[in-house]
Amino acid sequence: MNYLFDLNAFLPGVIAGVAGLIALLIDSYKNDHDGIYGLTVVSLIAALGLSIIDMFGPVGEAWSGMITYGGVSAFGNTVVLLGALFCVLISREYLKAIEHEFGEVYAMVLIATSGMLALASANNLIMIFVGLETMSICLYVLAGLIKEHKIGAEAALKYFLLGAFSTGFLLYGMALLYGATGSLSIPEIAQNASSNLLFIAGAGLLLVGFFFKVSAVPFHMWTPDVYQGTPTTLTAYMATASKSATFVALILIVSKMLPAETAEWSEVLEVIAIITMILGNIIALVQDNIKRMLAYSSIAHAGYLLVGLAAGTPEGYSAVLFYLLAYTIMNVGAFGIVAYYERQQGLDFTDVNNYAGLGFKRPIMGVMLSIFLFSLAGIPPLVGFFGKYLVFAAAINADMIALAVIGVLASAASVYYYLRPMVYMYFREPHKDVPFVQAGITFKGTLIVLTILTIYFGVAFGGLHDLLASYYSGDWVTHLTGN
Amino acid sequence: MISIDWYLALSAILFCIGIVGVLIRKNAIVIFMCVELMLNAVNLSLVSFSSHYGNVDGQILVFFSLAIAAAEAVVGLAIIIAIFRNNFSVDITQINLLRW
Amino acid sequence: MITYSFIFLAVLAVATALGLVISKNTVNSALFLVLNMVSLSGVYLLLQAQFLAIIQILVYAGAIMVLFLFVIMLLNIDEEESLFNKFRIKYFVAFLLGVGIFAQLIYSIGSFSDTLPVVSAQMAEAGTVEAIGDVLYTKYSLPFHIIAMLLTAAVNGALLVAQHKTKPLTEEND
Amino acid sequence: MQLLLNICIYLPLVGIAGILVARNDKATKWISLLATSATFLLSLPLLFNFDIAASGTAQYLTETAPLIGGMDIKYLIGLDGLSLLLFMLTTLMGPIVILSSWDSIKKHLAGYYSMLLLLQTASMGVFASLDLIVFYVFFELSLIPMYFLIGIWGGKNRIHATVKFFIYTLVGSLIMLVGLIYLGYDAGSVMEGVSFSTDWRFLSGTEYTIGLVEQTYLFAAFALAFCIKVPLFPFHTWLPYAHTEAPTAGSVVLAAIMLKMGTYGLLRVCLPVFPNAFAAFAPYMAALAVIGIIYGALVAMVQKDVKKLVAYSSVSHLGFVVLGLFAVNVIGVQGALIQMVNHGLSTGALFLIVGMIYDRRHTRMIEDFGGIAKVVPIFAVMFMIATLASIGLPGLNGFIGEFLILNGAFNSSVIPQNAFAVFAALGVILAAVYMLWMYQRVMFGPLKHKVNEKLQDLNAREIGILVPLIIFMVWIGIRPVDFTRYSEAQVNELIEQSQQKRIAVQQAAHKEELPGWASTLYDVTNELASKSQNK
Repeated sequence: MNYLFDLNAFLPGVIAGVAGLIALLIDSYKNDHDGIYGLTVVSLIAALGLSIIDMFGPVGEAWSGMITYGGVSAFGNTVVLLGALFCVLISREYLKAIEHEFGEVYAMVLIATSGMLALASANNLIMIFVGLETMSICLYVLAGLIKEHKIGAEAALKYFLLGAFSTGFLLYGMALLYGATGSLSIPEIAQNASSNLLFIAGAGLLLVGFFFKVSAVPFHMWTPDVYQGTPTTLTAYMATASKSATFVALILIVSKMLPAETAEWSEVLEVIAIITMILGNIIALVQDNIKRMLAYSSIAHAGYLLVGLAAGTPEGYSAVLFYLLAYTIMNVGAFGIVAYYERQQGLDFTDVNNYAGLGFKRPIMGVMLSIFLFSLAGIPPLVGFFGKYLVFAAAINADMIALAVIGVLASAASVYYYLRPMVYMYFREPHKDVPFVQAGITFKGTLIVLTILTIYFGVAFGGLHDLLASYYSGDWVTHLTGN
Repeated sequence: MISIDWYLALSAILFCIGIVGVLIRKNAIVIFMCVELMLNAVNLSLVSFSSHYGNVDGQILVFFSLAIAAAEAVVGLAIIIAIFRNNFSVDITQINLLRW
Repeated sequence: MITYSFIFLAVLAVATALGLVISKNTVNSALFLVLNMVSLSGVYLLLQAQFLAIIQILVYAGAIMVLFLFVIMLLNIDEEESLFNKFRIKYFVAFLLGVGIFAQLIYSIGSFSDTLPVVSAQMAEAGTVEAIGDVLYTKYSLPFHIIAMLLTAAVNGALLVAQHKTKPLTEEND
Repeated sequence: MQLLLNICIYLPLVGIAGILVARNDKATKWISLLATSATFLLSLPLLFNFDIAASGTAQYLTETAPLIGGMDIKYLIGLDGLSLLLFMLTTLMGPIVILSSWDSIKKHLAGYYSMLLLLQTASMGVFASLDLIVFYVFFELSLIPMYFLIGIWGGKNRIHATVKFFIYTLVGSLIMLVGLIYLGYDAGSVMEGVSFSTDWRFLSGTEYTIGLVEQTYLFAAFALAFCIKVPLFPFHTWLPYAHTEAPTAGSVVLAAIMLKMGTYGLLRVCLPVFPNAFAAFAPYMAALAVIGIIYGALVAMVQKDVKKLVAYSSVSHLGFVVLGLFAVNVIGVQGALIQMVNHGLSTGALFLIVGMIYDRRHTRMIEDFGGIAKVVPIFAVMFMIATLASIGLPGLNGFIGEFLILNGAFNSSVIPQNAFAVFAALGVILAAVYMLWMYQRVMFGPLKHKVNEKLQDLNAREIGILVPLIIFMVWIGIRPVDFTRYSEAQVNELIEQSQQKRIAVQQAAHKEELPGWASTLYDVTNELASKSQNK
């Protein structure tokens, strides 16, 4: 075992974790928020830079087969770190405004990020379990940050109870897989996989656990409540980084560990994808609270992501990866602007009625929110469109035309609720004169960068797509469809 | 000699009792304890598989699951205390501010 | 001998689990859970997993459950007026889910039985503290480190959530 | 020249950047006028340099390498006989719509003009793109500015109108997207070296054919999107709302350019790529078109609001275009092409005129006017010419288009009944009835309302807007060949190719292998194939 090599292979995660511990240490001796914030940003940028470099580097296993580095894992790490970095950048001002800026928050974000990185690089069920729980436990804390308000405490409790409940299923799934194959390492499980019931039940329970975490219907009940009760910028973190990490792990599991010979996994995913898309989009139609609306929209997006997974082709997997990046960029942006408006008015400002006339009052913010929402709705030439395009193209090429048609129709329905905030912002007169605070330079700058990325990847998607596709070329064998 | 199936069956029974408990009880602490029961049941499965194969990996997972259960308990009980401060109750049927 | 011990422990475990679910008094529930864990620890011993049997008692029964009891006492919620959820439909769903999952699990596990002995010969060494420690610090060192970090974070996070008052904010605003 | 085409398409975006930098209402107007006029002037060389002899092939091509590895999706733009005139129409309408809103828009000017400019770019992109994915991107992009134009600067029911417009068209085009992806993979399976292709030149060529059953599904997916956009009869319900609520410039762009995207799409994609399905569905589509013609005319007749009347007349006129396309012969398609331009000019002019009178009186009800011809003589003349052009009076542009279309429909081998053409001709008469009746009620008779006595006649700006349109109306009416020659070779080739493809697919298909419903389709196209072979 070569420690230097191992350390290097998981360096982004190590940086994030160590920075998190140092942040805790600083916080317990000195209430130095500037220092902690600076440390967080610097360490996330360093980790991000490293994982971007890894994306182009070699692929392999490290830490005695615990994790893989390079390729899909490196891309997953990049997406997670992008989400984390942008959320931290917009969090400071917002948390200060709602008077909940604690040093621990940054430490929690860093440690959760480290868990996510472990999850996205996992090559062993133990790493999946440990990474997932590190992430979840830190997120429970963040969900309960506004514990003085009923809404915050309730969000934390719901998230916690359902999360712990789903952990039970996940762990039982792992136990049964272990029983069926005698190993916890993903490649070894794939080798020893058989279609006996123990294996199928284990894989099924594992998938249920994952469906809980990515909030796929019918395991989505916690999502809207938790998203609403969590401070908005941290909701963005929860919705993007944690979902990306979980989905990358899900891709690793589905693509590497579940051979098509054992059961019709593709059909299971297809069914879940269909009900997730339909239900997520339909319930979102009636939401008046913009955070709940975004929560249901994130459920629907989980459905689109599952479409790519259900396609089960290399194309589908790379499409899901691209979609994760797209989703992260536009969702952090949308939540960021919701946070901006909320910051002005207080916590109950997330009702869509309050957005009346704001588009012209704060023109730049209004335009940016429109761009993010159009992108979420999948209107070209924004990044969301190409994410959806790739996912549905993968499904069509895998002969799942019905799935693609349902997905497309569901996303047509989604346009209605994405248009609603814009209808209020631009087409209605403002209720009352509300004084507006100027947003800080970091906050504004972050959102502008996100807007530019939304447009940039919508137009110049080719290089990234080719890189992602290259992860699945060569001797890559896909198990899911058995071809 | 009892076969390994019996250990697994015991584990399955405990797991299902845990599930039913989570679904029907309304005291958040009891629900949480039922979750712990579920985790314990899983641990039993893991240990019996581990013994069956003579392979230590399963026990390692149990070890991690214990550590995580401890971390979860700390955070979970803190959350329960926070909700009690707000509601003066840990009855989840009274926690209904947030609805779809 | 092993058979009788197993039957005794299994009956005890199931009975305490049921007790946990249907007991009206929260403290009793917690104590039932403690007893359940102790009986599982006995089962671990039957399976030659000595190390786990010990930390099951130390960590679970000794630490986690004490924390539970502490919180129950602190919040003074030992008695519940009505025990269960009012929603009848939920009972039905719970019952169906429970039976369904149970049947599925038993069915899956039933197919597993084979000629191997319950406890393989290697287990005599594999279950010791030494054997576990050996892999824990080599093969599994990465998750072990992460777990250590997580425990630190969890303690701090719990403080953050359970603190009664918010901490004073930094004064400087921009 | 390729560069010039790209500059034309993206110059309005530069204008938007200028507006954002200037942050000044007056500068905003001038910048947008400058941007659109420059676009128009720069597009003129494209017209003059167009090689008419070679109009069958796309010119001024810009072709990049595939954007995605292994997939033939590329930025491919150029102009050919089918798109040249519509592209020119778009650039011409640019400065006109900017000028038409010069005084009437008073709030949020920067946003308004940015949206108009964005719309300009999107429309030019739709007509110039030869890769279907790029086409789709521009097609969808055009929705966003129109959504805001109607929603922010529209009338009372604007929110309902704009959301309805957006969702209707989006649902159609999303279904088209599924078809498009399927088509791309199907083409990729034939093409060498790539797994996916949406290059129009390949798709429309004779070496690529699609089986009968797939053609039917794909045609349905594409035609639905385009028919909603046109809008063909049962899908037209969004149009009157959108037209009535939109600001003048919005209505003009909607009528003159955006509706053309639908008919253009039918011509560009459906005809050459799915020739069998196109021919097989032709009678049904023609029937819908004729129903649309009559229905639009009848509903227009009872309208009290001039703008709504013009909106319904659009439904009627676009029925003609669709009828011409589904005649699937050179005359019909040529007529449809020229009629697209005509409708853009005359209906655009009518919406401008309605906007001008609305600016003065803030009402568009017919009953609020009457006898104003004496008060505003120049206005009356302009209005008269536009009305007559819209009716299809010989000597003006409308006549040429309708004549060619009806001629094509009579001689069509795919539309069996001449009744279609007869009923369509009835639509021409009805058009004369409702338009002239409206004109008479607005302009002639006693001056009923005192307010109208003080109406201002058109000012120089307004005359300047209308005169170019009127010049073109007359020019097309007198010398249509100056315009139709641009597309002649291309249309000939297109019809020829699609016929060849139709026969090839027909011969390759085996009736026994088709599902039940498709075997009737087989019979129909078989009959058509033998007919066209005999000719």
